[in-house]
Order: sequence, then C-alpha cells, then structure tokens
Amino acid sequence: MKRVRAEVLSTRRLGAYHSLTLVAPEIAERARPGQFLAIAMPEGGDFLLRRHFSIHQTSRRGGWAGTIEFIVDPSGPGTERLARVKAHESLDVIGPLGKAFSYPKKLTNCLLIAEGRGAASLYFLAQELKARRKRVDMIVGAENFERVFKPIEGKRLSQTISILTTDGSLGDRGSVIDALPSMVESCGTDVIYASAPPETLEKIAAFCSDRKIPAQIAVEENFGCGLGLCFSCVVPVGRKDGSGYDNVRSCVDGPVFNPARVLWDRWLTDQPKMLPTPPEGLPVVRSWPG
Amino acid sequence: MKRVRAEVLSTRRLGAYHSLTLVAPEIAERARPGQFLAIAMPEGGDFLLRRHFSIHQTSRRGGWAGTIEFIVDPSGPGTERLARVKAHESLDVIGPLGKAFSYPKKLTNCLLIAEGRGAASLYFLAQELKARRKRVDMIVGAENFERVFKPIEGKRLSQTISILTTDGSLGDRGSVIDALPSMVESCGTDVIYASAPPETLEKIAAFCSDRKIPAQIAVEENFGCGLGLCFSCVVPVGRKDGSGYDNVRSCVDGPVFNPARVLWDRWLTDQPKMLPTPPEGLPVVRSWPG
Amino acid sequence: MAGVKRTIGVALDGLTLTTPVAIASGCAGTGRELAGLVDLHRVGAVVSRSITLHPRKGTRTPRIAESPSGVVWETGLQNPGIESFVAEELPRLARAQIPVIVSIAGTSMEEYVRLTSLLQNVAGVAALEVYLSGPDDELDREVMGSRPDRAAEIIGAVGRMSTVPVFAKLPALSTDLVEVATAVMRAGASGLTLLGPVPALGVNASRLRPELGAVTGYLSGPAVRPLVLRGVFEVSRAMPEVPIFAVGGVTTGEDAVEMLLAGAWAVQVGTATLVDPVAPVKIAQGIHAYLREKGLASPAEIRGRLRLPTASPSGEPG
Amino acid sequence: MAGVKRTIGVALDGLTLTTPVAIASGCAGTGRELAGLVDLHRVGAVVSRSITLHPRKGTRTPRIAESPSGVVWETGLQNPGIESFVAEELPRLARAQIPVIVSIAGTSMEEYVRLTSLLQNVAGVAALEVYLSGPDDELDREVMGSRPDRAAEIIGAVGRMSTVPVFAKLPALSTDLVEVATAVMRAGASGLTLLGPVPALGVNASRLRPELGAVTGYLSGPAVRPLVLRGVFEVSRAMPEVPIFAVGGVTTGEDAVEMLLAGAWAVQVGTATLVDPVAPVKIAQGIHAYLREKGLASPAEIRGRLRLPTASPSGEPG
Ligand SMILES: Cc1cc2nc3c(=O)[nH]c(=O)nc-3n(C[C@H](O)[C@H](O)[C@H](O)COP(=O)(O)OP(=O)(O)OC[C@H]3O[C@@H](n4cnc5c(N)ncnc54)[C@H](O)[C@@H]3O)c2cc1C
Ligand SMILES: Cc1cc2nc3c(=O)[nH]c(=O)nc-3n(C[C@H](O)[C@H](O)[C@H](O)COP(=O)(O)OP(=O)(O)OC[C@H]3O[C@@H](n4cnc5c(N)ncnc54)[C@H](O)[C@@H]3O)c2cc1C
Ligand SMILES: Cc1cc2nc3c(=O)[nH]c(=O)nc-3n(C[C@H](O)[C@H](O)[C@H](O)COP(=O)(O)O)c2cc1C
Ligand SMILES: Cc1cc2nc3c(=O)[nH]c(=O)nc-3n(C[C@H](O)[C@H](O)[C@H](O)COP(=O)(O)O)c2cc1C
Ligand code: FES
Ligand code: FES
Repeated sequence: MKRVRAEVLSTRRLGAYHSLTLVAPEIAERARPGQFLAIAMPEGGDFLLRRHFSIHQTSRRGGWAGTIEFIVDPSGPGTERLARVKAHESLDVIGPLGKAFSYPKKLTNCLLIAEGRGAASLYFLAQELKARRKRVDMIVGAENFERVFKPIEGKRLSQTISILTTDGSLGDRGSVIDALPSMVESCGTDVIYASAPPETLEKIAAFCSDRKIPAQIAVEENFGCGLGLCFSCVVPVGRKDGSGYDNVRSCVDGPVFNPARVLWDRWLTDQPKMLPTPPEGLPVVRSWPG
Repeated sequence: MKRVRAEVLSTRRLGAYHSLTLVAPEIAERARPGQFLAIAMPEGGDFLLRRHFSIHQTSRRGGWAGTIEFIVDPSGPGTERLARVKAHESLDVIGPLGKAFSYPKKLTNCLLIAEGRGAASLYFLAQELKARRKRVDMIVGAENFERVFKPIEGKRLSQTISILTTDGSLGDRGSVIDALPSMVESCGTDVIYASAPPETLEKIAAFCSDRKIPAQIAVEENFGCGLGLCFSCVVPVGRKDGSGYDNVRSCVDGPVFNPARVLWDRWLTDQPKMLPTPPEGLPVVRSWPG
Repeated sequence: MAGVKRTIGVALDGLTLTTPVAIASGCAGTGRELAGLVDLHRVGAVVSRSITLHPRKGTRTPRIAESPSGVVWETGLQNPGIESFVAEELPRLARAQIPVIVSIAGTSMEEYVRLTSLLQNVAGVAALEVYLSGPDDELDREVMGSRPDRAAEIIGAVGRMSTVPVFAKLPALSTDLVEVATAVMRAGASGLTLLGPVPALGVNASRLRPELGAVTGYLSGPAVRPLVLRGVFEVSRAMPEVPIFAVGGVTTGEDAVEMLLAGAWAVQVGTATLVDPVAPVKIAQGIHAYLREKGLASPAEIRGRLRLPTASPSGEPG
Repeated sequence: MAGVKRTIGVALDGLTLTTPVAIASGCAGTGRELAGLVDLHRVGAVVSRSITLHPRKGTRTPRIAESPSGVVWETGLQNPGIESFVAEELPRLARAQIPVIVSIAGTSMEEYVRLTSLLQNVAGVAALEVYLSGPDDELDREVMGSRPDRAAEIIGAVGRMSTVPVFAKLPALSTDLVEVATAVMRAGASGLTLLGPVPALGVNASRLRPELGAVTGYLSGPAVRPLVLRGVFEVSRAMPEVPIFAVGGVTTGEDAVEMLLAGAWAVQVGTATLVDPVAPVKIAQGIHAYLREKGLASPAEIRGRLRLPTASPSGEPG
C-alpha cells in the first residue's frame, strides 16, 4: 500500500458516472480487483474524511507511467465534489487497500453480478479472470440505462451477458436477481462474484447457499478511515469454527467476503427500515430501550 | 439599505490590494463615503460570517447600470478568498451600511489621513468634498510602497499630499503621524478626516484634541453581522451630557465617529499588548481574576 | 399528496407561532434593525437579547471570531436594563405583531423575581425565556442553572409570577441534562429552549492571545448542531409532551427538520440570522417543502418521529 | 534566534514523550496497521482503543458520519477484551518502541480494578488512560465520571494499583469540570486527558433516521476544538502543575499550539489521524516551526502563556 499525490490524467462522463484516471504507478503496479483507493477530499470544502472508491482499471503498459482509474457515482456532497475534479489537478491517494477477489483454481465458469457502480470492480475482475482462461458471464443491473455502467464493455468482457433495469430503459425490466437462476443454468456457473447494494447481496447469498455455489461479494459500509484504524466499517462474519461471529473490519478484512459467512440478519435487519416515502401515519416510537 | 445578488463586473490588482467592482445600481445610488458593504462569503468554503468593506467608489453615470467598487486587503482567510473572486461571479451584498462621514458646512480646508487600506473610503470622501468646493489635502501612509493605495489618484484628488512608508520605499520614511503637524500648518487645516488602524487613530485623536481641530474617524472592529443585530462591534463613546459612556455599535452608529468622544483608554488598552515577537522570557500569568 | 391542507404553524403550550422558526436571543438587535432586513410577518417569533435588572455595558471587544463551522462570541449580555427595555425596545420589537419572547437573565433569585414582576401584564410580551447559563452570584457558582435543584427553584419562582408562558433555556454543559429538564418542568416551566450557548475559548496562536476581549466565550453555529440534537433527543424521549425550542446551528430547512425529528417543536436561529436576516424565513420554507415532499400536513407529524432500530442500540458483549 | 537548542519533547509526570503529539484512543488500529502508514518513531505516543474486561463486539453500523467540521461516531468500544489485548495487540503496539498508553473502560468499580490489576507490571505499558465517559452500571448512571466523587473513587482505586502513570479522560459534559478534575487529581491521577468525547446525535432528514446504528454517538473533529480549549484553559488555570493532554479537533500545528497556549502539555490526535495517518508527525513539525519562529526553546515555554487582559474580563455594569 502506497500513499501518493497523484495527478489526474483525465476525466470523463459515463452515463450517470464520472471516471477519473490518476497517474499513480506505484499503486497501479500493486492493484488487484476488489481493492479500493482512499482519496482525500480537495481542500476548501467542509469535508473531513477520505472517500473510498473501487479500483476499476489499471494500466502498466510500455514506457508510460502506470495509471489507475476509478468511477465516481455522484450520490452525496463528497462524491459530487469529486465528480467536478478536473484533469491536471492532483489528489492525495492511499492504495491499493483491502482484500482482493481471489481467483478460482479449478473451477472455470464464473458468473459476475453487478448492480450500478458495482460493475466498476467486476469489469476489472473479468479481465483478470479471462487472462486466467476462465469463462466469464455477467448480469448487470441498474435503475435505468444511465446507471448501467459501460454496457458495451460488459458485453465485450463476457461470454453471455444479461442486462436489466428497474424501469426497463435498457435490457430487460427487472433486477439482477430475476436473471440469476436462468443465467446460472444456461452458463453452467461454478462460482459467483457480486458487487451490489446490501439488499441484493443478501439475496445472492441466499441463492448461492441454496444452490451450494461458492461465491465472493464486495460490500460497502460507511468508512471512517479505510485503513484499519477506527473500527467504523465492520461486518458481522461467522467464525470458521462455528463458535459465533466477529465484527470484522471491511476495510482490511474485506471488502471482499464469502457471503456464506456474513450474518445477514445481524448486518442488515434491526436497522430502521428505510421506506422511500413515509406511510400515511408514521408509527409513534414511544419507548426507548436501553 | 438594500440586499442584492450583484454580478462582479471587473476585478484588478492594485499593489497589495484587490479591487472588485459590482453591478449594484440600488446600492450605488445610496452610497456615501464612510459607509460599507456586508458581503456574504461564496459557498463551498468554511466561512460563516459576512466580510465588511468600505465603499471606495460608485458610478451612476449615463445609461449604464450603477456600479460600486470596494478594495480587498488580503489579510486573512476570508479576504484572501474574496481576492480570488473573478469577473462574472456574483456576490450576495447588503449595503450601503453605517453612518457616512458628514461634510463641513462652513469650514473649508480638509485634511484626509489614510493608512493602508483606509485610503479606500477617504478617496471617495475627497471627491465628494471637492464637489462641495472644499480644499482637500492628504497624508497617505503604509508599511511599504505596495500598500500605499493608488498614490497617483491620491495626488490627483488633493491640493497637497504627503506620502510616507515605514520602510521608506515610497515617499518619506515614517508614519502619517510624523507628517501631521507640518501638514496642518502648511495647509491651514480646519477639519481632519482619518481612516487607519486604531493605534494611529488614537494618536490623531490626541493631536486633534490638543489643537482643537474638529475631526471624524472611521473605525474597524470585528463584526458579527454589520447590521446592528448582535452587539459584537461596540466602541466606548462618551455620552453627550458627560454622564459616562455607552458601548455603541460601530456598524450602525459608526463606523464614523467623533474621536473626541471615543474613550481610547477603554477601547484600546487593557487588551493584551500584541508584540510582534514574544520577549525572551514570557511573563507567567499566574492569577486569573473573575 | 394532493389535497393535504398543510400548515407549518405550531402551538407551544400557550404560545402560538405561525412558523416554527424564531430568531434566537442576542441576534435580533433592538427592534429597529430587523424590520428593514426581513419581512417579520414571515418569522415565527423573536427572542429579545437577554435583559438584566440593571443596564450592562458588556465585555470588551473583540466580541466575536470564527471557528470551524462556528463562531466564538461573548457580549457580556450588553443591554439597557429591564426598565429601559420595557419602555423603548419592547414596543419596537412588538410593532411587527409577531410574538416577542423576552429573555431574562439574573445573577440571583431576587433578580429573576424582580425581572419577572416588571414583565407581569406588560403588553407585547408573548413568553419569557429564562437564561440560566450565566453566573450565580448568590451561590457563588459559575453557571446558574446546571443543577436541577437550583434551576427548579429559579424557574418555579419565575413561573409562579409570570403572566405568560415560561421557557427555560438550559445550560449546555450539565452532568444530567434530562434531570435538570425534568426538574424545571416539574417546577412549572411551560417549555424548554435547548441548548444554552456552549462554553468555549478561541485562541489566536500567532498573537498568543485569546480571540475575545472577554477571554472565554461561547460556541455557536453549525459546529454545535450534533450536540444540540442529542440534548433535544434525550429530553424529548424522557418527556415527549414538553414543548421544546431547539437552538444551535440551524441554518437550513433540513437542519430544522433534523431538530424536529429529534423531538423539537420549533427552532430558533441565531448565527444564521446574523449572516442572512432572511434565513428564518427560508428555513420555514424549507420545512414546508420537506413536509410537501413527504406528504405530511404539519411539523407535528415529524416531531420526534426519528425511526429507531427495534433492538437495543447499545454495544453487545463479545 | 540562532543558537537556541530546540526540543519538542515533553515530560508528563513519569511519561516522557519525544514529541508532544500522541494518537488518540480508538484511532490507532490494532498495532498492525499504523506501521505501514507512518514512521511511528516520529509520533510521541499511541493511546490504545479503550479496552474492557470482556471482549465487546460494539454497536451496529453505520458507526461514523460527517457533520459540520466534525464526525459523529459510535463504535460501542469494540475490543477483544483485556486478556487478548495484552497477549496480542499490546506487543504489536509496543514494537515501535514508542510509549503505549492503554485506555481502559469499565462499567463498575470492580471492572476498573480488575483491568488495572491485569495491567500491573506488564511490559510495554507506558501509562494508563482511564475512559470515564461510558455508563456506570453499578450506580445506574449514564456517565461514569461526570461527578467528582465517583470519578475520584474510580481514579483512586486505579491509581493505587497501577504501576505506571494514570491519566483520567474526563467526560466532556460536566456541570463542573474543574471540580471533577480537582477531585481526580487529589485521588491520585498523574494527569488528565481533556476532553472525553462530546455526546452527539446525527440525523438524516431525508431518511427520517439517525445517522448511526447506535442512534446516539459522539462528536469529534475541529468543530469541538473551542469547547476543548475552554476546558483545558479552565482546568490548567486552576491547577497549572497538572499534566494535561488536550484532545479534540487538533488537525494542524497551529491547532496544537492553541491547546498548549491554553494550558495543555501535549495533544492527542484522533480524527485527523484517520484522514491522514502522518498528521501527528506534521503537527509536531508545525509546533517546532512555531517555536522556531517565535525564538522559543520548547513547548513548555508556551504552555499556558496565553496573554490575558490585566483587568477583569467579565461584563461591566452599565
Ligand atoms: C470499499 C468501497 C468501495 C467503494 N467504491 C465506490 C466506487 O467505486 N464508486 C463510488 O462512487 N462509490 C464507491 N463507494 C462509496 C463511496 O465511498 C461513498 O458513496 C462516498 O463515500 C459517499 O460520500 P458522499 O460525501 O458523496 O456522501 P455522503 O453520504 O454524504 O457521505 C457522508 C459520509 O458517509 C460516508 N459514506 C456514506 N456512504 C458510504 C458508502 N457507501 N461507503 C463508504 N462510506 C460512505 C462517507 O465516506 C462520508 O464520510 C465505495 C465504498 C466502499 C466502502
Ligand atoms: C467598517 C469596516 C470597513 C472595512 N473596510 C475594509 C476594506 O475596505 N477593505 C478590507 O480589506 N478590509 C476592510 N475591513 C476589514 C475586513 O472586514 C476584515 O479584514 C475581514 O473581515 C477579515 O476577514 P478575514 O477572514 O480575511 O480575516 P480573519 O482575521 O481570519 O477574520 C476572521 C473573523 O474576524 C472578523 N474580523 C477580523 N478582522 C476584522 C476587522 N478588521 N474588521 C471586521 N471584522 C474583522 C472577520 O469578519 C471574520 O469573522 C473593514 C472592516 C470594517 C469593520
Ligand atoms: C452574538 C451573539 C449574542 C448572543 N446573545 C445571547 C443572549 O443575550 N442570550 C442568550 O440566551 N443567548 C444569546 N446568544 C446565543 C443564541 O441565542 C443561541 O443560543 C446560540 O447562538 C446558538 O444558536 P445558533 O447556532 O443558531 O447561533 C447569542 C449568540 C450570539 C452569536
Ligand atoms: C472512530 C473513533 C473511535 C474512538 N474510540 C475511542 C475509544 O475507544 N476510547 C476513547 O477514549 N476515545 C475514543 N475516541 C475519541 C478520541 O480518542 C478523541 O477523544 C476524540 O475523537 C476527539 O479528538 P479528535 O477531534 O482529534 O478526533 C474515538 C474517536 C473516533 C473518531
Ligand atoms: S474504516 Fe476505519 S477501520 Fe475500517
Ligand atoms: S456587527 Fe452585529 S451589531 Fe454591529
């Protein structure tokens, strides 16, 4: 892991997303799919913490300085600010961070499931899998066509691909889960990789456990540091010996996990349910336990 | 007093200072010398309060939209930020605020004393006095030539002018106080106007009181609002009936005051003395009263 | 939701506001200045600067400085004293026909009693707000109202004499805020203003001196909002029926909604008013827009409605 | 001033640091992470996360969110428990050969006593920091150490048993911080860490929910600096001889100098370390640069040297 002040080589819009390419040879050399970068916010705004981005692409070719590309989904004040960063500015970057996806030794038919910006790391993974002569199939989903990440690249990288959008504006109408059984069937899937919002990951985990398909998923949690210092980013993971679970830091022990070991109920439920609009009569919360 | 979102028409550097000209006809119409503007900081920085600037110049000519010019002395984070504002940006401005200098009815020979950025409002005053057929003389001082505000304009506006710098890089070496007695003598000064740091104003006040010369000064204090809402900006001013003093708000009852009524000892002393470098052994402050 | 009749008015035990956004104490001038800066009819209420029995000149300057997302200030409660206030400032404040809440500050029980008696049946006073963050000269303590017994004693006396609702503005640094809140409500307060200003110090490193002439002061502005939210949340959980003004760091409609969700009935706006005198109006509009977006009819419908996890939120043993 | 022999080391009653900048509790990982991120020999000390008697899994996520110039967080003191800490984490933290201050957190007197006994004569422990901001299960109070008597009782017991210096990290919201500070010093503390984390709540208005899984949490970062400065100033004025670590919002060398001027002997850096693990080194360099500019030889020469007005700073009667 390296810390550098990296020049922004180029930026471009990709539908709803913004791609930033940094000159960072030392990071590019080490980066593997599933790992992420911790980017300090440019000065002058009221941002404190770093923001974290999956590594989408590296280039170490020829005589050129190695570069690294990541994808910004402008979904809050910090990511909106970073989407406005221009070429030739420089950013304070730490990376590569976290555990990467591991490649299957024996199994060959890989199904990659990406929702929204989750495709950024999975396309990188697809390349590496193909370089290892694995078969790659994909399910790529999003709310609408603007949020389907580089569909043409997806097609190029995969043997077969199923694209779905919630509003049907690209591919089939539906979610990645809808295509899962038939894709697994038709592709003869041996192993599944996924990067998606937690609710989708939970469903994929249930499916894989049902069908006994080995899988790896990349999760997101609110990070304080991304460096293993603060224990902000934990995910409940069952111990190997079956004797309970630990809250492990997704920034150093993840973000890639075996979904079979994540305690989904504990991680996702008992959080207040977030309905898009409140029901007619909001429940009055009267007692305050503990 | 008006509140407008004003476009920045132009900006330029003037030695150490930056001049900003705003399109603000409603403010320009009303502005008089000694009054000030309250400028909201552009968004995106960690600035809360408005910054305050003397009005340097207005133009209401012909068919053009009225404009208003002020001078930024980049002396802290907020003024440094404003010095970087570019033409065509817009600023949220309230003005004109505060009491203006008043013009003498009978007396004719006016001496204007400006130190550093203080010249901004006094040049505006000089114009108005000349328009009223008063004689204007000036003493303009600063640390160095870069901080002497528009010396050529000063010469144009005054019958006689004395320019002084602390380092002697322009005009005589010294402070405005050094030139005061001889200028008053040679110009037959009837009335004095001054805008300068408080220590200089105190000396001018003592001089005027000694020589019984009527005077008006413009002061600066840390402003919370500049609008009369918060009582942050008070200056101790003796009551007319001699029965003590009041802490009056310099933003609404000033910034122009009669120096004879300011309680200088109370305003300036009993504040910790600010030495540029600490003495060899700093005094240990042991007891903490109250 | 079409057809919902939407109001942002709010009734706080005898004090009715047309918008749940008031201007906080010490940030409303003398009744002369605001009229030219904002359409006061669109402001829920104005709290006067804190008024003492005798005139006070206040502390030395500088009285205000910036800090990260905040300001550090101390005016020393400069004010003309209750008599001059009632004669001159109050009628001007009351002229706009919006509720005027008079903030009173004493350094002893006697002073609070005399202040209250001088405000009995005075026209133009909609409510009293009792400042309790100043020193207690009688008991020789730094803060008048940070202990439940003393706070209750003062509020009890004021409440018994007052002819209008009484809000207690509780000191920010209390060992047990909820206890103090409970005690003053039992003693007869109509409601609470949470929190009082947060004690603070600004230091200018390059000049080796305090930022303020008074040396120490108080922290206001967005920086303190999470601290205020916690105070409002804890008190409103303990006493959901108590009207609460939340004050500290409210700058936007969204900030105000956060306070309402945490349990506030209305908010007060200080620092943001100094920066933008129209802020209290914009904040009310922001609340209205939020209600419209969520299809809700009034601020009361989000009050205290923060969605909480169903299980215990405390840390679990390993 | 040429020829001044300049040091930024500092001695705090039995704890000697090569720079007056330590990494604050909860922001130093498990002893494995920092070594790759910063040259630890240039950091004054490391405070461990708060260790409890039994392992703790901590609270639900999210555990951190941003607020104006700050962060709101709650981890629920996730830690492996004292035994596992001593066996695994401590040796790793101690490997860098810089002082390791172990933070201990209990919910009863018994827990503090057992924690201290398990740390007696343990190699690699330079000092203890006693976390007092958690709940007191024994007395059924929300905060262990915000009352002088209880805080003194705990610190007294820890101090009597400890084989290394003991620093008390005092809760941020106390009715009388100076009283608590005085009580714990009398009870045998070696020094103080001021302030403990500031209780706070983050609210997400658009989702109508708290920002944190634990609902309430603590506010850290630059936002709290003026509050911490005031605490440090008041306590150091009352007891200038007491070593004080200032913690809260220190991000730059200038921030650290402010704390020293207010009366701190050294600072701890939490949030800024999360953002930039090299911050503690840069801050020490900043202090050094300041001393050089002012021609001073050591941090002790600015400690508490804020220049104050000679007259009483309080408000004057009118
Ligand atoms: C391992 C990992 C990889 C990621 N990869 C990408 C990516 O490739 N592209 C992309 O656009 N985004 C990615 N994210 C999410 C991205 O980090 C957050 O969207 C971003 O931090 C939100 O910041 P904000 O200021 O825009 O939004 P806000 O929601 O306002 O964020 C406020 C605070 O919460 C934290 N936060 C909020 N949401 C998240 C989140 N989902 N993950 C982590 N911290 C969060 C922020 O860091 C910040 O401190 C990734 C997150 C993680 C953990
Ligand atoms: C009536 C009046 C007229 C002024 N005219 C001019 C002018 O024409 N040109 C110019 O460059 N400056 C002028 N100033 C001073 C200018 O307002 C301050 O220099 C500026 O506010 C400092 O902000 P800062 O962020 O750069 O510095 P900082 O010192 O970091 O300011 C921090 C805070 O202190 C306040 N503050 C600090 N110094 C002053 C000060 N001297 N006056 C008021 N507030 C202060 C700021 O408003 C801010 O809230 C005037 C001030 C007043 C009161
Ligand atoms: C300049 C200034 C003066 C104030 N004077 C008073 C006062 O006299 N009485 C009072 O109770 N609060 C006073 N306050 C505190 C405010 O009423 C309010 O509680 C605090 O500023 C927090 O709100 P804010 O973040 O919206 O400013 C003052 C605040 C400021 C900034
Ligand atoms: C994520 C996080 C975890 C923390 N954990 C602890 C802890 O276990 N024990 C403790 O005493 N303080 C803990 N703190 C508080 C810090 O030690 C420090 O007191 C506080 O953050 C203020 O300093 P800062 O502004 O430099 O962060 C934690 C702070 C953060 C941000
Ligand atoms: S984000 Fe800080 S430990 Fe993972
Ligand atoms: S600056 Fe607020 S009253 Fe003058």
